[in-house]
Amino acid sequence: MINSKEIESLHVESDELYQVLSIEGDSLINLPQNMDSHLMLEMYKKMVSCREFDEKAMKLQRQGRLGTYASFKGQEASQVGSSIALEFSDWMFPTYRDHAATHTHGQKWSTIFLYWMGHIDGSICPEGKKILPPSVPIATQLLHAVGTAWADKLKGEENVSIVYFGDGATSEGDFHEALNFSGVFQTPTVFFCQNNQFAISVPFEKQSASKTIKQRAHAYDMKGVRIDGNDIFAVYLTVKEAVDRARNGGGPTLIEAVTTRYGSHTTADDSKKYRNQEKIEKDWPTTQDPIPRLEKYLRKNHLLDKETEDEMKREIKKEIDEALSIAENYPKATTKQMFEHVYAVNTATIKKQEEEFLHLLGEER
Amino acid sequence: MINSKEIESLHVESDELYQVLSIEGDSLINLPQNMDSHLMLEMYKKMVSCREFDEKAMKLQRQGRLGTYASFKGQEASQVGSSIALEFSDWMFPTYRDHAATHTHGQKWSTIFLYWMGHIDGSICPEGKKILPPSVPIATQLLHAVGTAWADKLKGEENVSIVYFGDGATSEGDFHEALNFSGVFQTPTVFFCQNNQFAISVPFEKQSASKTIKQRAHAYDMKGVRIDGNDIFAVYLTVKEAVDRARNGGGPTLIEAVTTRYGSHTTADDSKKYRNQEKIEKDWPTTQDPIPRLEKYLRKNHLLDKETEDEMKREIKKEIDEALSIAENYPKATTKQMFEHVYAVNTATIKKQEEEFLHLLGEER
Amino acid sequence: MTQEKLTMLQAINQTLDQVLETKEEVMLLGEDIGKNGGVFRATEGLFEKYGGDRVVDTPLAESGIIGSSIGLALNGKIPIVEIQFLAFIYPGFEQLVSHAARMRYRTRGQFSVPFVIRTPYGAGIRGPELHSESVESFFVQTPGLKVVAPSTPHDAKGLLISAIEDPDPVIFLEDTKLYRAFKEEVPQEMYRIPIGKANVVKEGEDLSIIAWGGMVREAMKAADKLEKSKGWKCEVIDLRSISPLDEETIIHSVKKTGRAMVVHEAHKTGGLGGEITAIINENALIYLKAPVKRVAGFDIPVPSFTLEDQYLPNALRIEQGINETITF
Amino acid sequence: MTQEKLTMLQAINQTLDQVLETKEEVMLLGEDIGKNGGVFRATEGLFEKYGGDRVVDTPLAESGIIGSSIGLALNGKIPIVEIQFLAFIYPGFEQLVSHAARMRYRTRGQFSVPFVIRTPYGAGIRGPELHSESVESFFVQTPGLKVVAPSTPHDAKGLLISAIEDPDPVIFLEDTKLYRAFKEEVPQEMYRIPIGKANVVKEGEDLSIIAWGGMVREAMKAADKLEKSKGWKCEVIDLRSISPLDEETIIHSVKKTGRAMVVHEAHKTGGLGGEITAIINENALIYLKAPVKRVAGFDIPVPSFTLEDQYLPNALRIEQGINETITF
Ligand SMILES: Cc1ncc(C[n+]2csc(CCOP(=O)(O)OP(=O)(O)O)c2C)c(N)n1
Ligand SMILES: Cc1ncc(C[n+]2csc(CCOP(=O)(O)OP(=O)(O)O)c2C)c(N)n1
Ligand SMILES: [Mg+2]
Ligand SMILES: [Mg+2]
Repeated sequence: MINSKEIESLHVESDELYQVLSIEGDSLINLPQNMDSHLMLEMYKKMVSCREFDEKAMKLQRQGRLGTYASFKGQEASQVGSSIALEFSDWMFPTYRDHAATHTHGQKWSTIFLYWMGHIDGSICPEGKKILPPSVPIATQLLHAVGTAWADKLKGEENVSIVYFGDGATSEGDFHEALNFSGVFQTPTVFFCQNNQFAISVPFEKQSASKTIKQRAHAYDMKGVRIDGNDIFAVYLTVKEAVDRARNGGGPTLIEAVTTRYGSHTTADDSKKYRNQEKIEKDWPTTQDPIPRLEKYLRKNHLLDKETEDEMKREIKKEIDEALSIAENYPKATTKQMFEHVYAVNTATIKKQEEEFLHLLGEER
Repeated sequence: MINSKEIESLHVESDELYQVLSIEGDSLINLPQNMDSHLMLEMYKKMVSCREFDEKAMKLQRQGRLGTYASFKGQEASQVGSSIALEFSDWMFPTYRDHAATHTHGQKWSTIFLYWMGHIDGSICPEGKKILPPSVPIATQLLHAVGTAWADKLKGEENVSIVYFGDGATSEGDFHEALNFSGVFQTPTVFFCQNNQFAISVPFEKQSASKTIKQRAHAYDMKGVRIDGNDIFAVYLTVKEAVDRARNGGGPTLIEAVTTRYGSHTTADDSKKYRNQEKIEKDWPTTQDPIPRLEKYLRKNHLLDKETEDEMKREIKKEIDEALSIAENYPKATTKQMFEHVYAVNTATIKKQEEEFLHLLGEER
Repeated sequence: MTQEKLTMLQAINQTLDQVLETKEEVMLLGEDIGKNGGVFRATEGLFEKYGGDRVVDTPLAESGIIGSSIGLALNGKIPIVEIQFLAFIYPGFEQLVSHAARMRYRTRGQFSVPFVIRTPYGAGIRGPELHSESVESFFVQTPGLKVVAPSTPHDAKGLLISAIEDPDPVIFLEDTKLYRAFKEEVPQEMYRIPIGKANVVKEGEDLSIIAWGGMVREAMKAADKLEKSKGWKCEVIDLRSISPLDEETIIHSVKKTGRAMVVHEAHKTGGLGGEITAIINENALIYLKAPVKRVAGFDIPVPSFTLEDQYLPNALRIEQGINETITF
Repeated sequence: MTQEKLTMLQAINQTLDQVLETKEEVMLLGEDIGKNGGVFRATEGLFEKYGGDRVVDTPLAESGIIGSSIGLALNGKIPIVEIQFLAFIYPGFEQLVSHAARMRYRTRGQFSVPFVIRTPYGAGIRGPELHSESVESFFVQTPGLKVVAPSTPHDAKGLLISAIEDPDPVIFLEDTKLYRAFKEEVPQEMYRIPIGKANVVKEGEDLSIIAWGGMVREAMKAADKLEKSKGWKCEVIDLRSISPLDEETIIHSVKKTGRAMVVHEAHKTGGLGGEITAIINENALIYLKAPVKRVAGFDIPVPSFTLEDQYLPNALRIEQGINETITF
């Protein structure tokens, strides 16, 4: 357990961002025991791996080897830092932009590639894991995370449900209903909002008259925290605290992790149309990129040397190349498969449609 | 304009109820100029009239002369006090329980009778007024009041839109979306919540973990006020202030008027099943009934004598009897009318269905 | 077999009691279903018996109810949701259509949402606005959902048990005008009526009448009357399930009678009458001696209750339809 | 008449520009329609030209958008709403079905909601999950709404102007695969194509094919091919409006050809094919030489995009249907 007293005193009652790791790579607090070098290196490795995946995916998309893709570049600290605080059997409800979180929690890169290749197997998670497919309809997944957490509470199981969503999602009615239900039934849910300041083209100032998302927690007498989402220590410590509290019956938490969407909304979007993308690309590397920030810390504290890093990067590249190769060599989805799993046992009507269509295709060949 | 400084200091930053008129009928502040004896007597008359209507309606329902009916008994101060603060051309969006408000704003008792008699003409308001039919789907009407107010703002017209809703309504997604939209577009909307502490059988403690509804305003950086909804002075002054502010471009307000639903949810409901109805009926007359409270004030200040009151009550009885007679003698809705107004010009399909059915009924006779 | 005469409401109440008793995963959720026992009293006494963790009064938010029930179902619970009236399902429409119905498909069977949504529907009890809708076709058009609509207390029990045991989401439609309309022998035991199988409630050779829910009674009234007055023998099919539809029973019957009529409360245009007509057309066109007749709600909003009897298909309109079809 | 070759997107953009210019009550509302010009660029340049009070980037909340637009419409504005993709209309479903569609009826004509909801629909552009739905039948089943689905740039302009001028709420469905599929001459002037009238795009005697939106092109492909290969002449009817349906044109055509086929992307069961089949059955049964054929989306969720071409009705399936029907 973290010394939560110390953390709370830093961030709870203010609208300022809770920060632990400065841009220069210095820790602003005495780090708790559980944040050891092993964990920090793991954080680093995951972030680098996610960045590598993301950049690869962007490239593949340009080559026409993936469909539309939603980059999470810039949000690695938020996603890795939060998911690394989870236990194996915790539930995770991601959006289309949360692959750094799902991967850290156990989703395979090859499956994530399949997802963006438009393959029907792209939403399956490894056996035994509870990672749901990316939720496309905005904010709907918040309620699912209330339900799974509620069931765990009723069953006396100690799992936590974490749900990811964006700043835009906070405008939907489901955001409100989810937080309200969670408050009423005191479910062990962690509401993790990545405020990357844009919902496609709409800046947060246009989403709401309120200046923060954190302040919404008060409407449900829930704990709300606002943190620097580019600071993986702040993210980890905050989420760990929330997860521990939830697991111990202390109820839900709303976390607002303020971060930056480095690129366009998706590859189908062009952020130059609505924001000063040049300025972002110029400032971001030195002020917001979460990876060099942690790297500086690790170097200053002699936890990372050139050799380890090179080796790490080689490994990562290999892993992602292999994942891509698995995905690209994955059997094409068949027409037959298209008809599967509508129901546990498909209806006669579906079976008939399947048969007729397969027959027609057979004739065609 | 009210001296809003004084009022604000009393109620804005606290979760306590803003009260002006004590249970004993004494004013706790120096009443502003515009609250003259004329207005107070009007308030009294309206409340008495509304009570008379409500009790009559309950009786008629028992006799089978009305369908299911939703009593507003106990909420007269909230409804009359708020609507009396409006201008003629302000928009009003009521629920099924807000007839004291709609009547005060100009709706005819005879039409309200027709509504509960299940007549298709029961939702029409007097020419030139902007009183919408009671909204049945909970919380949906909040957004309409955002839209009408927004249009007025865009057109440079000085109307305000007031919307009525209950404590239960605050759990719906539409509550959230409406307050958020109103905050973003700074619409001249007054969100008037009658927290009568129950949504059918569900007490507010089960609706939300939050202790007040007022505190939700902060989530939208909106002004929120919590008032004694049985105190017609507090209601009037608060709403007047909100309405004036809205009209002058100061944006929306969320008002939580804490009051009591004296009876069951509707005549189809039996509140004894889920709350201590006996206790409510015992305590309410002396502690919560808004009418004797104002009556005491008027008497103490020699604004009401027995004679005026008797005359007033006779008039009211007569008015309501006449309204009932109008409603009961109102022409029955015809089959032909049933087909009207689906579209501005009905489709060929509807016309055909109408013709065929009228033909069949003709044969039948 | 112990039998008892029960109304449909009592049969539903008994069923819920028995599944709460025998399946610990079952939870009831809804507005006012706790102490109040539901606005129609379908859950009467269950809160007292099973407590607030299993019979849950939720906040007033249908997306919240359906959405959190999806989560509960993902995690081993069997939520039985009561939506107070069918039209109030709309706030939860996205959760139902974009999630509950698709969870199994999008995860290739890895996750599923085995829950039941019970909701009163239909006109005829002098309800206020929006308390009388029959929008079942929305759910029938949605792959991944099943839709059931019993017409008797006995069927309600057997179908509700099947719905609860079904591994997929089921919408269970309860016609309000049947709730207390009549009593019938209902076995005390738990029994199942299969989802997807229609019930021929009256055999006949001259015309097949297809209906469900409260419209089955209207169809029977008209059929009985015309049998007496004109000697026409109508076959009356109670679909019981409207998704999946029992095409086999429908087609078999129409091939025999050569004439068909669909009766439903929902608005005619876009209602299920069209679907059933098309099924007949596709499979038994050459047997048809007359056009398939649709007797349905008009293409207008369900009007305020002084006019609802005019809106509702009734025996008179059905008789006329039979007459028209048989004498075509 | 000045003409210009435009894509459907350009035609819509031009129309919106012109109505903003000529009708001061018109407002556009939606997610990302401002600076960004909409995710498909239908509103490109309009924010810059007319400003943020008339081309409004709303918060991300569809009930909020539709609900507040109802209020705007009540109070003299003509909101033209863009819902980013059809499936994202669900959060606003209650506002649409329980309010927009019923306002005129419940107030006996005193209040009404003259607005237009534009939304992309349909599969075929490799979109992510839930970006490819065709759930038009939900709206057709709802009295009080009108539903329009153009198949060409020219029709899009004429129908959109009619929709905007219509005193009732209109759902304007834009097939994503047509947006940039081809260009066609579109008059610069404002012109109207009446809502509720179908367009016979190809005359023929052997079979009537009824379609709308992108399926009109598939139907034409198949019809042209079989005309060449087998000499069969199909009549192709582009419905343009799917609510109200132009029964007259459909019936007239089927009486002539004696055969009919409906092609739609929506799932077969509960889709409009059933309704249209029933209309034909009711009015032209004795003319039918073969069952009305439905070529439709399967009764499965629209699958991930590597399979969407398999899901979509295409010329091959239509040809087979024509063959089956003509040789019945
Ligand atoms: C209900 C719904 N409405 C609209 C959309 C279209 N849409 C997809 S992503 C998006 C913006 C989401 O913004 P945010 O919640 O901030 O998440 P981010 O993309 O920034 O991670 C929108 C409007 C959708 N997917 N679902
Ligand atoms: C969307 C929707 N869900 C459920 C209902 C059924 N219903 C009618 S009134 C009511 C309770 C409303 O409580 P509240 O908002 O506190 O208003 P009150 O009746 O106390 O005035 C419910 C659940 C409804 N009308 N609409
Ligand atoms: Mg964002
Ligand atoms: Mg209440």
